[in-house]
Amino acid sequence: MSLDFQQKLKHYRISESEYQKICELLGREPRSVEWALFSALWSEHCSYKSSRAHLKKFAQTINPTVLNAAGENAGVVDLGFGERIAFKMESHNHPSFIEPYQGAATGVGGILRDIFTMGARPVAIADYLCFGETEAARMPALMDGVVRGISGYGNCVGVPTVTGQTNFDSSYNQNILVNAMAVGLFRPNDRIALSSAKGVGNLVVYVGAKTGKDGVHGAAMASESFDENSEAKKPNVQIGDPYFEKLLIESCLQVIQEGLVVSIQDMGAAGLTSSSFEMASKGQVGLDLHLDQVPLRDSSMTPEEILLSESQERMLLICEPSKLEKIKAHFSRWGLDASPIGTVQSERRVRLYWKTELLTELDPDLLVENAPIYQREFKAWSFPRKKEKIQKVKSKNLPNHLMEALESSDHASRKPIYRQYDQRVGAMTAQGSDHDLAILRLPDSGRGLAVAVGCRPSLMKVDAYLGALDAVIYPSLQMAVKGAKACAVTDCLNFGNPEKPEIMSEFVASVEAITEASKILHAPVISGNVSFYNETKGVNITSTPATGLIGIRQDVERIPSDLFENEGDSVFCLSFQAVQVGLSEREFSGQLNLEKVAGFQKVLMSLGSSGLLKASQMVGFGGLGLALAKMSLKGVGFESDLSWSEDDWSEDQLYRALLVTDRVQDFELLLERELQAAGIEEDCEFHELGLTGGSQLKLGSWVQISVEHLKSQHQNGLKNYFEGV
Amino acid sequence: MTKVGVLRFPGTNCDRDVFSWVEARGFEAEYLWHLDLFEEKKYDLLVVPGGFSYGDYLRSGALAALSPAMKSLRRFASAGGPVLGICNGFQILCESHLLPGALVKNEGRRFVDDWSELEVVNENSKFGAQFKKGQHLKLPIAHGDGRFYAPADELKKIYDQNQVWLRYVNNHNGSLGGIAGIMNEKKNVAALMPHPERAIYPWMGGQDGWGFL
Amino acid sequence: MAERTRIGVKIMPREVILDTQGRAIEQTLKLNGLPEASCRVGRFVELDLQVSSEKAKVQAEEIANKLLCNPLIETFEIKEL
Amino acid sequence: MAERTRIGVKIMPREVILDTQGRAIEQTLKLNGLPEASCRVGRFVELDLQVSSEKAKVQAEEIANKLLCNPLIETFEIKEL
Ligand SMILES: Nc1ncnc2c1ncn2[C@@H]1O[C@H](COP(=O)(O)OP(=O)(O)O)[C@@H](O)[C@H]1O
Ligand SMILES: [Mg+2]
Repeated sequence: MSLDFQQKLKHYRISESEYQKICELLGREPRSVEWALFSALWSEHCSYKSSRAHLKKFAQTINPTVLNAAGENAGVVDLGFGERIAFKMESHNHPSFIEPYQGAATGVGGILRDIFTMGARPVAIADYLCFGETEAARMPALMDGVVRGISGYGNCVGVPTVTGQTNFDSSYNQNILVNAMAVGLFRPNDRIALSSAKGVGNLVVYVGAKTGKDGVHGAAMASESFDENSEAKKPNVQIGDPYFEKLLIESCLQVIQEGLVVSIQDMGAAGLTSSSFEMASKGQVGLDLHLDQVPLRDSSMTPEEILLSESQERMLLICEPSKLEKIKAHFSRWGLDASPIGTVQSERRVRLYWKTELLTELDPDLLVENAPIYQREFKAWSFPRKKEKIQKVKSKNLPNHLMEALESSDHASRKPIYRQYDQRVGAMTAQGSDHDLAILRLPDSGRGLAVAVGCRPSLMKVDAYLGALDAVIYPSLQMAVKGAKACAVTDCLNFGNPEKPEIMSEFVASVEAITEASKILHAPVISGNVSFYNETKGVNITSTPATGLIGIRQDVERIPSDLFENEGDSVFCLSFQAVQVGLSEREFSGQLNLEKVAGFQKVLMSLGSSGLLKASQMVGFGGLGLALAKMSLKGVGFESDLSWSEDDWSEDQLYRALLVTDRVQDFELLLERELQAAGIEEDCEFHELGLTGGSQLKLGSWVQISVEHLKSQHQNGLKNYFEGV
Repeated sequence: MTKVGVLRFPGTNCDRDVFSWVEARGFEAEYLWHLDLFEEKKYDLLVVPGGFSYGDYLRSGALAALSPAMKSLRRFASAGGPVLGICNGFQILCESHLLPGALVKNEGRRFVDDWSELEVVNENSKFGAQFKKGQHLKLPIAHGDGRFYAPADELKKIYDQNQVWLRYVNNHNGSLGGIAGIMNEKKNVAALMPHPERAIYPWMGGQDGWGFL
Repeated sequence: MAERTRIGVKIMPREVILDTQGRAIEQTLKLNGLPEASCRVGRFVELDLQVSSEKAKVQAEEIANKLLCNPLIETFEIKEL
Repeated sequence: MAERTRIGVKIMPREVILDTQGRAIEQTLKLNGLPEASCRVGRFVELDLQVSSEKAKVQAEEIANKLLCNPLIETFEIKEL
């Protein structure tokens, strides 16, 4: 084969075997823009070619509350009372590493479009971030840029960022993770819009920002590992305009809710190419598209560039010709143009025209349905796999351990981050990021909508299967202690190079684990996203299957606090004994019995909604002592005279809840009854730890630290990183 | 029934929240679109809500200040009609010269979202009339350009004429005198950076905002 | 042929106003061995007007006065590019 | 006497990059019957450096590269004032 040819394959990131397959499908060699079309739609990013075979497992979790999951931009879950939620999470890892501000901003913009394109009004954003060690090269600038990007976009577009998670680990030093979740609400009479093109003779209409050269080849780039040349890929940076997005949200929701559109799809990765071919393929129709009628920012653009541009804030919709004028009027009221660029055809072909020339004519299924599926090599999971310690804090002496932990990047206050996010626009926020659990008040039923993200990378390092179970279970328990029930799950599977069997094995294990956990909790996986090739110079990230959960609480009254509120309340610890992980000799043992975990969740849920709890918290890694320290941060201290060892206060267990009450008898009665009902009395341990009060944290003879001291330590850990130029 | 006009610019994002608040207070609410002049006599009160009008490009509020609806609002205000500006609305009213001074980037150069404690410096009979001088209130703030500035002579006038409405107890953004809200000379136009509409029910974390309308 | 003039409008914060961005840059410069440097950050707007040079300056002046510059806190300068 | 040089750094969005501010300003010009202009918005940084003109330009170049300008999306020009 000629050098030219090899270069062409490389340029379009098409493998030789894929090239063979293309020739077979077409019955000839690809020509002109077809190269670009296959490159984009067969990229990992668009085709899910390494993961599709496994993601089918999620379908097992689906139950009747899910309205339409398969193939749409996001799944929709029915919460009753006419209230339905669309939500999804997506990664923008590579763009954020190249240009953190714009990368993170356009990540938020993209995931919002997935939600409002369905007709749901976006009501919340959550961000799941993994940074490298704070001292790693470029890291402070990346952290700062990412947070400002999310803040800049989310705040302006008027959707509150209500929760998130921020991790720090050396495995992300050269490949940070920026995942954003958007949650959209359909109120009782709202319509759900779909994305399949329908109705021969209907118009294909382009709305939103003009097309520029931004992000050409972005989808293919996102499907590659990083190397030294990534710096050279700079011109791919896409610029987001949250102001334009806001105009799009309002105008799109208007035309959808007035029933003016047949279907609608955002232009995301691979821009016009993927939206048009996917709409045609799903609707089993053809499209005639006139590329010369696409509104351009730069008149020198070639058809190929127009097809691949990832300019932000653009949508494609299908409408009946008679509705066009009305649609145009709506958009123009918001200062936006709506331009017809094609028509729906009965013959299942997408024909791309440039002026009068027919550039290509393809069956959309060739690109969409016939994209390659790879069975990457993997091994069935057997565990336990690794023996890694979860904690990074080195000090053995308990007071030092606490102080060190509180200002460490793992535990220091995230307020310098979330203080930059508008958490209350929309006036639905009952609890935002300054709470353990975000809760919005649904305007029609008055119920609480809980939003949480999950996945603890430190646990993923110990065992990928367990870590992925935990990615669903832990947030569901965080909901439970506040009286909310997890209802549905989305995921964003961030992994390294799938061509490496170790990575693929962790991926497969994670998908299975998320499936199992979702089934047992009756919280279906309704949408998701895969980000492979998070590998830089041969180093893979810790596999990170981030999750997003929504849950329901019957009301937004008497939600247990996160912190000690009053003097003299009793503090209890309820621990689920099955698995122990972490510090000291115990390290990692046992398996999770999922039935019993589900029982544990039920018990916590009844306690959390009983009105008996003043405060509650799931104990994270770092031990009980640290969790109690965190609960004192409002100013009310705690005292325990248990004769526990230092290890007892600092060792880790997987699932433990701190429960605070001033009605001890009622509480104990309820607890006993619930444990029995769930059949897990034998699996839980229950301790009364002590009483709240005073201005100090006192743990036996080991610790006596003023709460003020704990507070300043906790507040300052990350502060400096978010004050730069 | 009291009729309240809620201005809407492209990029305004607290319009719906304010609208719900107005209705919850038992008033009639109506949106006023930035491109349209309106008949100001039809309204008893106008609110310019928060958000990022015109993306807050150039300077916060600068582009909105030039929109047609603001011409009608100006007529309404000069006839003594009560106008309340919130957050971006405050910026727009300053850029329109209906209020003195300007709002520039926060001292920390970051957007700040938090709860803030405020002190009532001078009472206002049109908005939150029940709040007494010296009273403390708790309201959410969420802004990037909230640092109040006015040249020395203008600032003196603002104080001399009792135009300072609210003050931050902890001046988080570097505003001159910690100013969080001001009024015009006639006291019929008033604006504040914090968001009363986000603190009107106990479940929101506080309800001090309820009485601002 | 249509005339075309490019005008640059430089808008700087007034001296009395604390220029937070400028100050932050100064601090960074200080950390990098330039303790004496001082810095102010403003805006630069390029206008492309389809009129003669003479008219363009008048128009740009109008745009700057009405929109680009807030005289309370900023000053501006106009220049043909 | 200490030397002193004033340098201006003009930072503009790259041509191919969407200038979101410029787009919004153009719309307002149109709506308000102001002269129609196409518009790009950048930043202008004035540096006051305590060195000779020659050295100042080198320093400013470095400051612009490292701190003021994001080369992915912006270009800059340096000029003595
Ligand atoms: N990136 C982020 N964006 C928004 N909120 C965040 C982010 N990271 C953390 N938070 C908020 O900070 C709170 C505390 O963070 P978390 O990691 O759960 O620490 P802790 O173990 O102390 O509870 C979370 O409940 C969340 O709401
Ligand atoms: Mg937490």
